[in-house]
Amino acid sequence: MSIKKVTQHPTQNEALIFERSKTGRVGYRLPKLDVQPTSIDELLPAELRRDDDLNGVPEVSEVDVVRHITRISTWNYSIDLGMYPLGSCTMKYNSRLNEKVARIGGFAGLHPLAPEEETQGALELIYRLQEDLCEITGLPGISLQPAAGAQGEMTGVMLIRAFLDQRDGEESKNRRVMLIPDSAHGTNPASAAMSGFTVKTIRSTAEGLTDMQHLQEVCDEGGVAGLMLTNPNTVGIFETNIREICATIHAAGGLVYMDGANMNALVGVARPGDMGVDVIHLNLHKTFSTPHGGGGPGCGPCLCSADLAQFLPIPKVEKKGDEYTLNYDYPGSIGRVKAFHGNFGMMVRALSYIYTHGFDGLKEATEAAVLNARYVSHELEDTYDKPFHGDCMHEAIFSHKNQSKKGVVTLDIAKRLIDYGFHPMTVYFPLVVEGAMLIEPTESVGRSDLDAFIEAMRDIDREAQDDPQLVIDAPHSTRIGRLDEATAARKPVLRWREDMEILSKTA
Amino acid sequence: MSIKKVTQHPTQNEALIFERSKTGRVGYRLPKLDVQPTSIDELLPAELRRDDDLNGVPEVSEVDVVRHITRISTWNYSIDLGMYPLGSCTMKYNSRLNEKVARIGGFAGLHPLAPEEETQGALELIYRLQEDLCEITGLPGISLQPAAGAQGEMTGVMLIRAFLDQRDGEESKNRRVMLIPDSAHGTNPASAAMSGFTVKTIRSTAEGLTDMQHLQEVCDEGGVAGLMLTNPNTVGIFETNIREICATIHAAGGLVYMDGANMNALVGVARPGDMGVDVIHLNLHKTFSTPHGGGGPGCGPCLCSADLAQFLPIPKVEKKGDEYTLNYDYPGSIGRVKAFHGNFGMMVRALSYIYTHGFDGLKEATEAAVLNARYVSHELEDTYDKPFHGDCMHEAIFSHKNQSKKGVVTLDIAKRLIDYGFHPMTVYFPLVVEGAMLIEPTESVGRSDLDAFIEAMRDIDREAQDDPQLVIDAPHSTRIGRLDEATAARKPVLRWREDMEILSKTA
Amino acid sequence: MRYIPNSPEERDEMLAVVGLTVAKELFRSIPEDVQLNRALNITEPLAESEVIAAMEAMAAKNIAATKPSFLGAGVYSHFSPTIVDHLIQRSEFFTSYTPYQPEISQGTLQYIFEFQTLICQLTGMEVANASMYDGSTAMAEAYLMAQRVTRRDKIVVTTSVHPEYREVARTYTQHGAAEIVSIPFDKKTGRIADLSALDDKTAALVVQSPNFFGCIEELSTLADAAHDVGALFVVVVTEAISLGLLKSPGACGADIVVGEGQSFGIPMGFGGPHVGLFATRDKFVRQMPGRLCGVAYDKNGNRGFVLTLSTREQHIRREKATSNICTNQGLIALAATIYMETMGKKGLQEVAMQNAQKAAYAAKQIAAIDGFEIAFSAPKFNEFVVSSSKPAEAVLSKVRIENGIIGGLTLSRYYPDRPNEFLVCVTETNTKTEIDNLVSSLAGK
Amino acid sequence: MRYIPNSPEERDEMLAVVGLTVAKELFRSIPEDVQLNRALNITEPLAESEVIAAMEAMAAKNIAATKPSFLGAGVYSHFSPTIVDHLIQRSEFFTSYTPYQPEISQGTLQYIFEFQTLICQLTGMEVANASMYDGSTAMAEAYLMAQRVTRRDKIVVTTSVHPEYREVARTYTQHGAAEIVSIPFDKKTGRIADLSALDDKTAALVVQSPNFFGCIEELSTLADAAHDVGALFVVVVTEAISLGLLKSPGACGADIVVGEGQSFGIPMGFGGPHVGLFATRDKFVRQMPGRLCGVAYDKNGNRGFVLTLSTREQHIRREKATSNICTNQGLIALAATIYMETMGKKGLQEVAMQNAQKAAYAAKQIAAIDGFEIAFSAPKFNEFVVSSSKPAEAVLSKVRIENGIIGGLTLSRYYPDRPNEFLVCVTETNTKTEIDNLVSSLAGK
Ligand SMILES: Cc1ncc(COP(=O)(O)O)c(C=O)c1O
Ligand SMILES: Cc1ncc(COP(=O)(O)O)c(C=O)c1O
Repeated sequence: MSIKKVTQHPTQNEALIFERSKTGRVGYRLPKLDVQPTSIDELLPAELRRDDDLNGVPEVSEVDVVRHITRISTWNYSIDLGMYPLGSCTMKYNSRLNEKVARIGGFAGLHPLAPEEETQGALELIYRLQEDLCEITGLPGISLQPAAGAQGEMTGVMLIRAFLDQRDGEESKNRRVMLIPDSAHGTNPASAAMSGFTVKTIRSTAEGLTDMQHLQEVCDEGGVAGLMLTNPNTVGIFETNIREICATIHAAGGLVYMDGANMNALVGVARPGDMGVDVIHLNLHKTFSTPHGGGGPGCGPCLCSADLAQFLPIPKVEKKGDEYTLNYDYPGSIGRVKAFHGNFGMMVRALSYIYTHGFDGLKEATEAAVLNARYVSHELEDTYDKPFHGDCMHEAIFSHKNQSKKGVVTLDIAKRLIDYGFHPMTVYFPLVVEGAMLIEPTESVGRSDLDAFIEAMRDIDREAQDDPQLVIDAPHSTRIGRLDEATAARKPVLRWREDMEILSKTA
Repeated sequence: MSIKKVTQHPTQNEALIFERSKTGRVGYRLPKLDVQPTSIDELLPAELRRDDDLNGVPEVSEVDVVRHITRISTWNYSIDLGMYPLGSCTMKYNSRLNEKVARIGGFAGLHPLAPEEETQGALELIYRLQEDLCEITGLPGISLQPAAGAQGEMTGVMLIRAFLDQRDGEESKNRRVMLIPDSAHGTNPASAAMSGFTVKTIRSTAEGLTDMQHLQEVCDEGGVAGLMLTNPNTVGIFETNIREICATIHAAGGLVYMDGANMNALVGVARPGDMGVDVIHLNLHKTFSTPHGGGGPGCGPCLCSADLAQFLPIPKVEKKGDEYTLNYDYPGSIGRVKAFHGNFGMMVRALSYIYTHGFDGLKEATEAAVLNARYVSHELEDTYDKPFHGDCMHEAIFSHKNQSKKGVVTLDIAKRLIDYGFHPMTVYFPLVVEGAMLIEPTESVGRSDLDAFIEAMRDIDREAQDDPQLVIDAPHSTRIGRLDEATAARKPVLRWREDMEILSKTA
Repeated sequence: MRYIPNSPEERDEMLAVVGLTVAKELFRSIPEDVQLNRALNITEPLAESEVIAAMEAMAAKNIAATKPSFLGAGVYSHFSPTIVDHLIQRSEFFTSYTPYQPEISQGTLQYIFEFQTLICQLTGMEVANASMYDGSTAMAEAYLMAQRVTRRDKIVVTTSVHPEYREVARTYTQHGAAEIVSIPFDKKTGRIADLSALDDKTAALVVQSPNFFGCIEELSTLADAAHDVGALFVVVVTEAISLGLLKSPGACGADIVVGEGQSFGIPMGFGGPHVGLFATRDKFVRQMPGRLCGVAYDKNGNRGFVLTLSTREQHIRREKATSNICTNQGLIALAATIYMETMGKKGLQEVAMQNAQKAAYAAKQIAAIDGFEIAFSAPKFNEFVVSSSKPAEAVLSKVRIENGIIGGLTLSRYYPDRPNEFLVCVTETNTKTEIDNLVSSLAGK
Repeated sequence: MRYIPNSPEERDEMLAVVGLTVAKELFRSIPEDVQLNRALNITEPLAESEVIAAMEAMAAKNIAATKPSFLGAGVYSHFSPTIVDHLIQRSEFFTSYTPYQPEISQGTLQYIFEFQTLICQLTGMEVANASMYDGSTAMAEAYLMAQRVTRRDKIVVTTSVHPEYREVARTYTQHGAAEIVSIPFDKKTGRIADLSALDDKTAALVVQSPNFFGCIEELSTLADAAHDVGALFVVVVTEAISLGLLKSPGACGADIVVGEGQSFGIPMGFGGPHVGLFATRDKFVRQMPGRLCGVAYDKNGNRGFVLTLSTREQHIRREKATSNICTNQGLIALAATIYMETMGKKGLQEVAMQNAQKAAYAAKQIAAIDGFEIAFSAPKFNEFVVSSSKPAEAVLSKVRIENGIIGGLTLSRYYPDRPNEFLVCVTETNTKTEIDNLVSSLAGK
């Protein structure tokens, strides 16, 4: 059936709010001012006051806003609509229960600077979550302050720096090298750099593992402050030599930082603390299911060994008898990394997740997540090139090698998946695999949806072989086609202005 | 651009939950039973227990339910997506504030049979709403018990019956005729019949008004218990002769029932009580913005003159000093029409609506609603046949006369509107206009959306003239085409069964 | 007004387009003397925060909502999974109308179809409608339908059917031909005792099970008795959770099952909105009240759903319709659907079992207190009547005021001849601690 | 586990497909000796109702949340229209990822673009990013950016900038080349007094306005001073509502504006998640941290939005990126966007004015009490410091314990040399009654 297209569909053509604005519309009502007003000049001299009448700020009614936001929402894909197999992102179900409890008045309406004795419940919650995360990772020190994974990394790397500075004194300045595998996430080197380290890259083997020989060579070059290792690594494989890796780094005088973004493969099954890891960050917005929210917020707890705990950010939440307190008395602390107590709302959700699962549930989730990935890896291996043959953990990796001969590359496959009703996998990450497709189903997908995904991937391969242009031109079913990102970056338009083109270049 | 269709899109093909079910999936967890269990046979003899293991009831996880319901939700149009100009239905903005206050624990968690002294707030709310609605309609008696408009009608008609029975005693049985205009909503005659009346139909004039002469004639035939009149009537025109109409009926010994479904044209501007009306129902789910919810729930308060108040359903909510009480002591009452206190949650929302508007806001809303309809009526009169030339109030009526020559009828126009992103208007109602299109924009649409709607209607007319088949085959943009309703009614399949065809006849 | 998406200027422009200058002129077809020429005497418009404050102040006066409670009697406190209320708040559902345009209402239509199916499965019936206002009106409609089906007018109903349901049914039928005959229950067992009122004029035998006193009726026997005289057997269910454990009315021979679906995850909400259930046999479908959703196909053979068999309904049949119902309880039916689907087979079974177990435990504990006994001998589900040596009113007041527990419902509210009895309901939401507290309060400890 | 949409049987089947028999085998690449061979010592799985009960029990211990409060200091109590929280709960928003696939993320991208625009309009700047973690980290990033832009390393910051912000900035910069010089405020006016620290090594002058004491700085003068030495002028805004009334930092000459957007309808939430704002001049855009959303067109000329200029970011530039930030505060930016759009031009002006008016009223009343005075003479917005003749700690404790009011923040928490002072914040949510109660409590009445 060919569709008789209509161009003025309001939902498909919802403009920017600024373009909807009409002078004189209002969307709010405040209570009447109930105090004796002070004259405006007495309140504030004219030169301190705005004189632009908030030019450009929209004037719309409440209904306008509701329709505007609802309409544009329909242009998004979401976990609630289906499988969202972004590798490394752990797009699992965001429980409504967690959303509900995070909104309880006693949490949502609490000021962070209220007296400790009147915020005991919030401190207790933080404390309980700390305890549970320490047990889960096998590491005794913790700070929930970091707002996301990258900040957790920075915190962790700074702990290493503080430890080395204390241990080695002046000598420490000769240890400024942070080792990072070529497969690492970009935040790793960026965080290392923010903490004053230079980065040396460690190669991966053909099996997708850390190259032990290269690691040893680089360690032998000296100056090694530590290693930042993701485990399972970013190709989804567990670093079987993890104990040896840690031993090598420790022998070289460095410490081991583990990027815990992939903890969804391990919770309840193995603990970084038992592997010899010194520091780790978690992404509560991955493993512990707090919603990604279209980009954030997250929460990136940093956990560490007992030796490093004294350097954690202050204040620390501790329990003294029956009371929960904020302890600022850690003179060796690297300092605060975020105002107040971190992204507390995410902590409420994560604890609710842990309470709901218990140990059995957490382990079951890990098993289900790994099984789902293994299943995809197995079912697609005849169709797509699989760069590594080791057991994959929670994510499966493929490349476009079998399709690129026909001119169909990873990006095309990803876009064509959209037509099949799926969110694409992570593409072109990690960099070590050319045309990488990293598929992380998570535990929140059932077999029937997985099978549909597998079938779609096989169909796309068939299309790539038989009618490559169809795939290259995808997506065909979205409101908007592929966007010209190069021009967007060359001539950036980063805000609305009155003279902007509306809706389309030709309109 | 022609779309390369993909058939397995999960969101577009979401199956019935029964088809998704897999033995052993669970979506719930209850707390462990915390009391000493009684043996099952002691609890309940086997012959009283189910022995079908709830065969067929689905087994799914929470995630399955969330995805299932979210996916099918995307197949619905809604007020939040745009103009929903269903005539007679008053699809206005359903404020989120009202939703929020209706969910306050002290309302949502309250048992209706709890002691009066512990439910004072709920009774107060009912009382306050009663007072406001009486003031708005100019009628002093009220019951909020009816669950919807039709039940309000039945209640009102029964009040008339009770009044006549009391006034006329045995003679009352000679008054069993309820007069109803040919333009009336179907619930009017149905409700009259449920109260033991026979219906006589009153004709409308070419101006779309009650035919005064016919009314008089029928009254002269005798036996008239009353008249059920919608005002503004269902063609959207105010019955200018309302006082004369009431006088005629009163002179004939009958009472006047006003169907208040169209009160959105009158609130704050004119009051039925001031027009001579004896009884009225309101639809809180129209005029007072409680959500239609895909079919309900509603709330259909019945209001009446002082003479009729003694017959209202019991219990009545009254104020005695500072206390609110339930008064059952009305021996003449027609009785209860619904268990407990009616659809209380809708009352909370309606009062919140009134509080938010105040008098100024209510009047502003009425004016805006009427202006929007008048504007549509004016802007489309050159394109579509307008059967009546009087000022329209809150809704505009047209017929398909200008398009049907080309074979394009009202239903086609309605379906084609869907492609333009609008919900169709009410079609083929009222019956007095052939191919009626009844358009009620409500106050919740701004001029820009109205203009887009008007443009769409004009485009459709152009299409009807130039390419009628395009319109006849509409909609072209939905997941599913026009459905074969005749076969559906001839061979009704009203529930899922295991052997049902899945998703498509050919699948 | 923040809900109106037009500025005063835009409205002036639109007025000009239609040839007017001021808004008042819009109403010139309304005779001056019936126009309101003053402000309404209602509150000033309130800000959002003020509305919330006013509502919260009223809600706070409903102190019953904060107490442990053993009230049932047609409205039950059950836990509702969080997803229920979240999903029904998708505006695609709650801000849409009755699905008269199926192409853009398949979301609504599909859940109605699932609701109908689930109600059939649980009640053991063949066809269920898209909802009625509530259990009481569903029962009233069952009376009328039984009259239509049998062309008889005598309705035999037991006094152990919810008293408010019977009041509503009386209101609905008062101007028709129905003759309602009430039959008593057995004072010992709490069940129906005497069926001698059944005869060949009887349109329906109407019973509730579990009945108002919590007693489970012997439905199969009653069905036979009704069928023997050619009457329909109508079963009323006020506690839908019981369907997870009890033999279904359909399996016992019911011809019509009506009930209240509030137990399926719907807030008690001071009595509404709840959702009426109505199910029957295929052969009676054309006599049913209410909307029905059925399968339909488009011309490409795609399966969809439509409202169907609407020739029964008021908008087609007007005064000859099977009912006057139009707006029903759609969104509440959605909530109930999500509840049933989330609980699923296992959950519906387990929650029913927990209710029965907890009630049995409570009954045993209360029976062990001096001066209290359990009134009827029939098996029960989650409600039972307690007989006290003292007036129930006084007993419950004391428990409420001194111990902050709402211990149940005095039967005398509906049965003035039973002053010393009260109805206790125990659900999965009542913890053992709450039950034990009730017991010790009753024991005066 | 109810969140896992596979039954045990399905999982067994899948295991078989991949050639395994038990789940443990999935983990055979993990050496046995690092596998956990015991249960974790965490709570048993709880039912939904039990989780709610546990959370509510903890929340109930946060009694501060129930009291009238005059706390500000970077986190403000403002009313948030109901639609804000309802709309961000559409799962299309909260369950989606960073919009890396623009074709199915236009909803997210469009609101980011609107957010960026609104922040530009309010701050008076040319370009704003898609959000930072919070105000404190935004300020830290501004230090780093100023160093990059100017290739200088000295940061001059006043001690009237939020102390926690300065702590965070210190942490961020401790291992870089930055030299941070703190300059004092004038004890009389509360404003910056002495700019002698500015010199040709200075990368940035960093001030907060209204500053931590609520005093509004003379931004234009400060901008000139910074620019005179070739430094960037960085303005920190912790109370975003002030932008509705105060001359924008951009209009005063700021080069970078950072701040906290929590005031735009975000719950206080014990300090987070909130949303960091970051805006600057077009010419510096390639030195900015954080994500940026820009206009792009498809091949048919349809306008859409994409994340752009990502060569600044870690996923492309790795250790040379402008920041390590990846996950930001997207959903909170949406909430702030909805807030700003709902309030609109008029609402943002009115709410700002109400804050200023109420604070002025409160300050006047407090100043009239014996033993209390307002500490600084500079004009203020909605916060001010009160000097008491007694220790602030004791004064506030008394008010809190005896009158149930949280009267403000003791300055000694951050400024130990100011034991008798406290910071009072008054917003539109504080009613006159609350203010009057605070006043009479302070007066000891
Ligand atoms: C492996 C890895 N490390 C670190 C991060 C950074 O975490 P965040 O985005 O929370 O800052 C990510 C997130 O995408 C990741 O996948
Ligand atoms: C004119 C008119 N009267 C009565 C009704 C019946 O109201 P309800 O659907 O609430 O029963 C309607 C509703 O559609 C109507 O439009």
